[in-house]
Amino acid sequence: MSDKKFLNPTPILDQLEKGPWPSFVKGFKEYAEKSKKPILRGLIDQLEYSYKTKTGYWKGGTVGVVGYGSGVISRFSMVADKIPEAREFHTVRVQPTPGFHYNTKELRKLCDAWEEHGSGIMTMHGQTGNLQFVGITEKEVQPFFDKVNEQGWDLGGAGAATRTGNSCVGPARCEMACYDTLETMFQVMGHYVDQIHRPEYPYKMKFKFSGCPNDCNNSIQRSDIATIGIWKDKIAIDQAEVKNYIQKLSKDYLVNHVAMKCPTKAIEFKGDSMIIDDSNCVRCMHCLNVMTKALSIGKQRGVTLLMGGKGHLKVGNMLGSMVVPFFKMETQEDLDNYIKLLDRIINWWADSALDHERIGETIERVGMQEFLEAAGLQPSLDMVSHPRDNPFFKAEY
Amino acid sequence: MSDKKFLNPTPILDQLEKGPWPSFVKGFKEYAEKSKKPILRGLIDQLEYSYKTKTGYWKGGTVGVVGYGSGVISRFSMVADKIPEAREFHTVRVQPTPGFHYNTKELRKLCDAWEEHGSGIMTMHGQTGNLQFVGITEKEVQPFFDKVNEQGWDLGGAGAATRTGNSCVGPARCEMACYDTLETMFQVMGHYVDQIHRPEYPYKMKFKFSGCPNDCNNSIQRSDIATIGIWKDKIAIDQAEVKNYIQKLSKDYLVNHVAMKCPTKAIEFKGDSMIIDDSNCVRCMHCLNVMTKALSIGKQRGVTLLMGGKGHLKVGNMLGSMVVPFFKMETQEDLDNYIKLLDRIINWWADSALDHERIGETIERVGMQEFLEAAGLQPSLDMVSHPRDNPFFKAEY
Amino acid sequence: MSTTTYERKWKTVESGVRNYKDSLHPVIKKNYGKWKYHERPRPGVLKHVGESGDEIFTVRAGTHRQVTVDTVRFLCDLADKYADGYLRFTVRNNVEFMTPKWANVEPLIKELESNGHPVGGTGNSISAVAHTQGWIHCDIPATDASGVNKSMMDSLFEDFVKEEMPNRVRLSTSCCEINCGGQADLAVIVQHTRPPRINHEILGSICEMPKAVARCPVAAIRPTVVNGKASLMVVEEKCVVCGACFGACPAMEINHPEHSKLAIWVGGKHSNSRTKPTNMKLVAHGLPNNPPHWPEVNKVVKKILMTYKSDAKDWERMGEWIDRIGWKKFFEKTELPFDRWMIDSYRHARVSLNKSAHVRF
Amino acid sequence: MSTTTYERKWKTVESGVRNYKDSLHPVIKKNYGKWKYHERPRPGVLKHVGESGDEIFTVRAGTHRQVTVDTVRFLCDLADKYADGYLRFTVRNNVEFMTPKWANVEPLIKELESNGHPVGGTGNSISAVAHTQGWIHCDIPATDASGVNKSMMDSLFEDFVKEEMPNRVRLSTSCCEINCGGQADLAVIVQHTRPPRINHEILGSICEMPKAVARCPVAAIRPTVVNGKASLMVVEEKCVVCGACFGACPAMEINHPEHSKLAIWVGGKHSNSRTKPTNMKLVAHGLPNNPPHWPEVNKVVKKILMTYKSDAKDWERMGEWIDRIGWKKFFEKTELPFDRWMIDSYRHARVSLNKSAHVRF
Ligand code: SRM
Ligand code: SRM
Ligand code: SRM
Ligand code: SRM
Ligand code: SF4
Ligand code: SF4
Ligand code: SF4
Ligand code: SF4
Ligand code: SF4
Ligand code: SF4
Ligand code: SF4
Ligand code: SF4
Repeated sequence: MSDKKFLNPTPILDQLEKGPWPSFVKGFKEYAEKSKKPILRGLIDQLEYSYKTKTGYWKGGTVGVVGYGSGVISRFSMVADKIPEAREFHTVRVQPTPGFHYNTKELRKLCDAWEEHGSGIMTMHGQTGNLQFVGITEKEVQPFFDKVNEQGWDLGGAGAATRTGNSCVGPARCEMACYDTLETMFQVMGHYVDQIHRPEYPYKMKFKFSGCPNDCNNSIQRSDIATIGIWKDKIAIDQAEVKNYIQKLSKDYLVNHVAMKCPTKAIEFKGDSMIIDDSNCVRCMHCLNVMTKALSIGKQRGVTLLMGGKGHLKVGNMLGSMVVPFFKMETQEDLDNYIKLLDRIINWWADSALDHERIGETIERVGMQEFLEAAGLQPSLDMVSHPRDNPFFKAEY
Repeated sequence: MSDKKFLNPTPILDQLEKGPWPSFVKGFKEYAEKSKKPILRGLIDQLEYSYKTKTGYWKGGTVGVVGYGSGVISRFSMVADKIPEAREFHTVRVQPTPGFHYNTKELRKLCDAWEEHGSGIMTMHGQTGNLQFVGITEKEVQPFFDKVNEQGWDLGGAGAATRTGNSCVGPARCEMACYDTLETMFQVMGHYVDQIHRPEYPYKMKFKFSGCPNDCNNSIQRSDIATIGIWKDKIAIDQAEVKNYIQKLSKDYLVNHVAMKCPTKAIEFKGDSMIIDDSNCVRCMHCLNVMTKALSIGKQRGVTLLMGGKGHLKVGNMLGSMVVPFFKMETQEDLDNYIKLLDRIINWWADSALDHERIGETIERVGMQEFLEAAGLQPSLDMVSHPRDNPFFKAEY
Repeated sequence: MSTTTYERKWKTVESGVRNYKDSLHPVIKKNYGKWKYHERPRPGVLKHVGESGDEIFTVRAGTHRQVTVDTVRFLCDLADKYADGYLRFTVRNNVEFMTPKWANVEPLIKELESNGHPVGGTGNSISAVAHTQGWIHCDIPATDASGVNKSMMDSLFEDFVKEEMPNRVRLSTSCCEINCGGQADLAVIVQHTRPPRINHEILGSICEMPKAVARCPVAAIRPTVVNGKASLMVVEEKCVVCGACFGACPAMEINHPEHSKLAIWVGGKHSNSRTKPTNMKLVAHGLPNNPPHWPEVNKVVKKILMTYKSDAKDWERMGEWIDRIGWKKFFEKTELPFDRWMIDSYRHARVSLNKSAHVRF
Repeated sequence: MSTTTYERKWKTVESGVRNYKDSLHPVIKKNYGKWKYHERPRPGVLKHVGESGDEIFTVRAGTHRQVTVDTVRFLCDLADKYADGYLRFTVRNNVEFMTPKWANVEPLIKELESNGHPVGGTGNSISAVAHTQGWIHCDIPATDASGVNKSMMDSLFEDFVKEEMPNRVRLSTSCCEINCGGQADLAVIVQHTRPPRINHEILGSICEMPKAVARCPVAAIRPTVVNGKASLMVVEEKCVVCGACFGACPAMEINHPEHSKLAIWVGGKHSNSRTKPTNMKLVAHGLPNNPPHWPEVNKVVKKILMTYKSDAKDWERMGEWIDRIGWKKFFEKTELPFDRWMIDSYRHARVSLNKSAHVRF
């Protein structure tokens, strides 16, 4: 901050230094003034130019590390003639720890390596979950990778590959977690490490792991394979705590905001106690969310598997839909079996999909029936909102 | 019934003579024994044969009356070698009165003509609404038609034509009727008489008229053009009668079965009185249906136009959807304007549709936006359950 | 019957819908559009009261729809005797007599019932089945609709003459997959299971081939040459056995005495009352086409309707009841098996999938 | 930076996800999977209580997501000082510090806030915007996501640090129509209005033509020849200006400083709480792309969120609130114009139509 002269004037961007929310412009500028990295000055100049002309100036290319087909997103400036300092500005995607947990020692080491080899800008985290190191030249990519790989980190996915996984904080700090999202992500992504590094699929394949149907990981909307924790038995009720809630919030409040908002009206308040018709409960989480002290998830735990979530290209936004209502997930054996199931499903997709077709689109194209058969899954009413409303099917005869 | 010998034995059909519901077999047999019509014996023999072999034996052809391209459905027997008496067995479709109202004089005259020229079997009524005279030979068709036409009747539609209309009992005997379904059907179908008699459209075009959203005419599901009565202002409440209902049914009943079942929760019971938030009422009819004595439809009346209802070929069952939320329908001028609107819409369809494509399918293919523009209709939120959830559109720039 | 050489004397008047005004009962004419409210004094009878204070009683009775002139004349006799010479029919093929005289109601009911026309079908009853032509007249049926209808109503008779269902119940039955009977709370419809056999002998001479090809919803029909003659073939893996081609081309024989089965659909609703109209959904298929009583079908029909009757709340239509309890419970309670064919695979299949973690155990 | 000729000494270990066990706070390790309940002592702070009776307090604070190593180091300093050397990030780019000591909470908050990291984003607040790369890194953006994000959060700041919304509010913003930011209660996304201009000069050399053709959702791209060279053309009537082709072929220039606009979408929901997850819906479009403050966009964003804030009931998410009041009232209350572009015209458009006579006047 001492020598303001390192950076060129950026009157438009400067306007984003003000205001109460943390300013990326301020962050960039401060670090640039301190580090005096030309690549950073180049970035800031180009960004100012983008803000002025309302146009982006990056184009793609191919940059990578030895042996990997993905993990680096390469960018070359289209205005390098005007602003040469950020001519190259690649991003290195690094798989984060599950639940984004860090100790400061390892994180500082990452910062040091990045300061040495790159721009010093990092995205914590990308929307898919990667720890993204933004702004590096081609020649620095391999040395940077080698350093972080030695620290125990590995690159994430890009292109037609398995992508970096993402898990909610789960059992680490959440009483709703029905399975170990961290360990499951760790092992599942470990199993697919080859598919992350070498894109060989028809298109991208994303995994997200949410410990319960609150889906803090947006898995239904944003991942091809959504693994969501769930329980089979009853919600545990602590009636003494129910009483406390009645005292604190009033019975009317609980009737209007818990019972009435239960999607299947499975809840009744009788006198001072709460009755849940568990056979009618659809595990929406709402009552547990409101009455955290009185209610807890059941003991018979596992996951439900939803598939097909993704953005709108080309078929309109797709939300994942249930293909396995319940899969026990308590032991290592359960997890091994789950991975076997995923393999079966993904192999089917890899064989059946058209180019650039994500698994939800493939299932939509061939029909859920055919998919279930191919994956060896039992059809069940849990997979549908309602049975079919048209007669266009050919049953056995 | 005296001389059982006219008919051949029909052991299978005979089983349908028993049971409490009116038996068509009994009806046919009795009339056959009395009338001794060979065509009827032929029909009954063929029907017995169908029941035995679980197979139908009619095939189509072309039979009609002079000047008309539709109105007669021709049938020739495929087993005329075995059962020659019903070799020809055509059906004459006659447009009924709106609301299916008859006086016995005219109805008896129809029976007499039919007895003279045909089998004596009639369908009261076909699912589209026709008074169907079932079973006649080609040579009798014209004489029969001339006779009924002289009595004031005309043929109904078939094929790629405007079809026979259908209206609910409406203002004739229903307090819910928001417009004159009978007169409207009378005039609209009158306007399209040419299109009923001479199929010139891409495909069939059905009209149904229901006096209110109870839709006793199944217009949303079963017609291309559904004209449904509706009001714009407030539901009239007779609070004295509300009190009576509370006394008779209990307030709990009304809360649970009226207020709670109101789709938008627009109803509140306060003390002895009932409050309706009319700006939130979606005119579903439920409260009016339950509390007929206390509630009545508003005074500012008209119709809402839904389009596109039809069976599942080829696109899956289609329910009509709202294209005109409110069209005043009180005067003859209103009705004339309504017919003009229908003309505009139908002409657009006739020009734009592919072969065998009903209007709902055409709208689906070109998009509601394009249809609205072509028909000169204003887009409105009433036409949708929700705005679009995908970004695939090109607005003006 | 008339003479063989017919000389036309009448010049056609394209008169369209017949003028209906002389078909309206005078009390109706007087109170036209000015009715105030109605009540149901008993099953099968409506009482409408006009703003004028006038009352009219309606007696509703079942018919066989496929009637004869003699039946119609009998109904005319009753109308003359009890209803001032007027009668009407409903969209569900029931007949209605209207009289301003309460005293006429009971004798009329008696006479109807003793002649086999049950009085009922009003309010929360099971009204008559909307049905179709079947083997009596249509050229493409795989079963008979009048017979299915008769066997259904025989089995459900008590609930036509009483008002003990949760809400009104609408049934339909159709004799081929095209479903002219329309959707309903519960519908019994032909469901084919086997692609059409092609009668190549006659196809070329009786079918407009491009029309048949165009009719197929899944583009499964292709031109081919058989014994040197142009004909059509069906790509069997694609074919969804809908039978649409048969309507356009009778040489594409979809019907089969054994392999054309019956399916049951529930939850169709047309009224806007409370919930929006809904399409019905498949809940049973592969049921044998077993005339003249279709016992396998009627067993399932009755089971579904009686489960609904005992389980649903007042005013809940079939589909609304199922929405509340969930499809899983519906299948449990009705003891029907759910199978993969019931999962939609057609154009908008996505809409029917469970795009959530909501699940019942 | 390192030397120009780099000699590799390290042999790659395809280690996948880093082992996380040494990244967990000891109290977390001890109570792993054995938490009992949580409370929120104040906005931005969570208290989780284990079955063991152990407590852990979480302090959540906003970051700029596009941080620098210095910011990360600063956060590490705080973690060392107050949280035993551990920290984590949330899926919405907030940072979280966990400590078993309640006494650490207030000083930590103070230090965060005085260094520009607002504490909040918990419970029924507006949490940080999920956003994307924008002009900082992506090759196809029409706007900058970090800037839109900053301007949105500046304007909504009070509702990040307080818990006064009806329920938690999730926002996102994306720098092109592809929407890497995902769906949300409210999303601001680029919406193009003009078909791509084709840069025929470079197309042949930089694009794999079949890939570009295949990318179009409406098959609007066709091969053509320009100046004797193979190139591509766009059938403009078909084109729905999605920009998907630009991702595959940079010569199909979809971006435009004026004609690439911003659109606002509402009602996306991912949780299964109460209602099933839902896609968000279009409620405003054609808003100018106006850096660095996007005032026109933020005015609408604020109007919508404040209307929701004052009108919705406890626990109602944006989409649930709109479901209750109806879309008509939503547009009325937010004073937004509804236009024909908001009526769906894409593949499943039918699903969004009002297939009923339900109507509000
Ligand atoms: C970096 C990131 C945005 C961010 O700043 O966080 C991003 C950036 C890009 N996304 Fe994305 N997507 C990112 C998360 C997402 C997400 C969210 C998620 O994963 O949870 C989605 C929605 C979910 C989904 O997968 O559908 C997403 C949906 C897309 C799509 C549309 C896919 C679709 O089927 O609709 C594309 C286009 C495509 O794949 O052709 C795309 C394509 C791209 C490309 C590769 C555009 C391109 O062709 O060059 C972007 C590269 C940007 C760059 O320069 O780094 N990106 N993209 C996110 C990845 C960071 C990470 O790895 O952690
Ligand atoms: C930390 C985080 C998980 C993580 O691994 O990073 C998290 C943590 C918790 N979430 Fe979440 N959620 C987190 C992202 C999400 C997301 C995804 C997102 O924000 O992108 C969702 C889905 C949003 C959606 O539906 O679109 C999400 C939907 C919920 C819900 C359901 C809310 C609802 O009613 O619809 C709950 C339940 C509740 O509110 O009590 C919940 C509840 C919780 C609880 C209370 C769970 C617990 O018992 O500990 C956690 C404390 C939250 C708080 O802020 O009060 N969490 N939660 C995420 C914090 C994001 C942030 O910084 O703001
Ligand atoms: C006579 C008839 C109209 C006609 O022009 O023929 C008619 C007449 C009445 N209907 Fe209807 N409806 C008639 C067919 C229908 C149909 C169509 C059908 O049956 O094919 C429907 C739509 C069914 C559907 O949703 O699939 C229909 C849905 C209703 C409803 C809404 C029921 C609901 O809650 O969903 C009401 C309201 C009610 O029940 O009070 C109603 C109410 C009435 C009222 C009470 C209206 C009135 O105030 O007079 C009439 C006396 C009905 C009674 O049975 O208690 N009518 N009504 C039809 C008699 C059919 C029959 O013989 O059974
Ligand atoms: C007679 C009747 C059944 C009955 O016994 O009541 C009937 C009979 C036939 N219908 Fe129908 N439909 C009849 C009402 C309906 C209805 C109900 C309605 O109109 O309310 C529907 C459902 C609504 C609709 O229009 O979609 C209906 C949907 C069909 C369809 C399927 C249309 C679709 O798009 O899904 C076909 C097949 C076609 O059009 O290609 C069809 C075709 C036929 C044909 C013409 C089959 C054929 O190709 O030979 C039948 C002639 C039968 C005959 O021998 O008389 N019929 N048909 C009904 C007409 C009587 C009348 O005019 O009053
Ligand atoms: S998804 Fe469930 S388990 Fe995971 S953090 Fe959210 S509430 Fe907790
Ligand atoms: S978890 Fe949801 S569905 Fe189950 S009882 Fe609670 S509120 Fe109802
Ligand atoms: S549709 Fe309405 S007006 Fe017509 S008969 Fe039914 S309830 Fe009466
Ligand atoms: S008509 Fe329907 S929407 Fe209107 S107040 Fe009555 S029950 Fe509610
Ligand atoms: S359902 Fe089929 S077989 Fe029956 S009348 Fe209609 S078209 Fe003919
Ligand atoms: S039965 Fe249906 S799907 Fe099969 S070929 Fe015929 S029209 Fe096509
Ligand atoms: S939204 Fe578009 S421009 Fe922004 S990061 Fe994603 S692909 Fe790139
Ligand atoms: S912008 Fe979209 S619709 Fe238009 S040509 Fe490109 S990919 Fe096709």
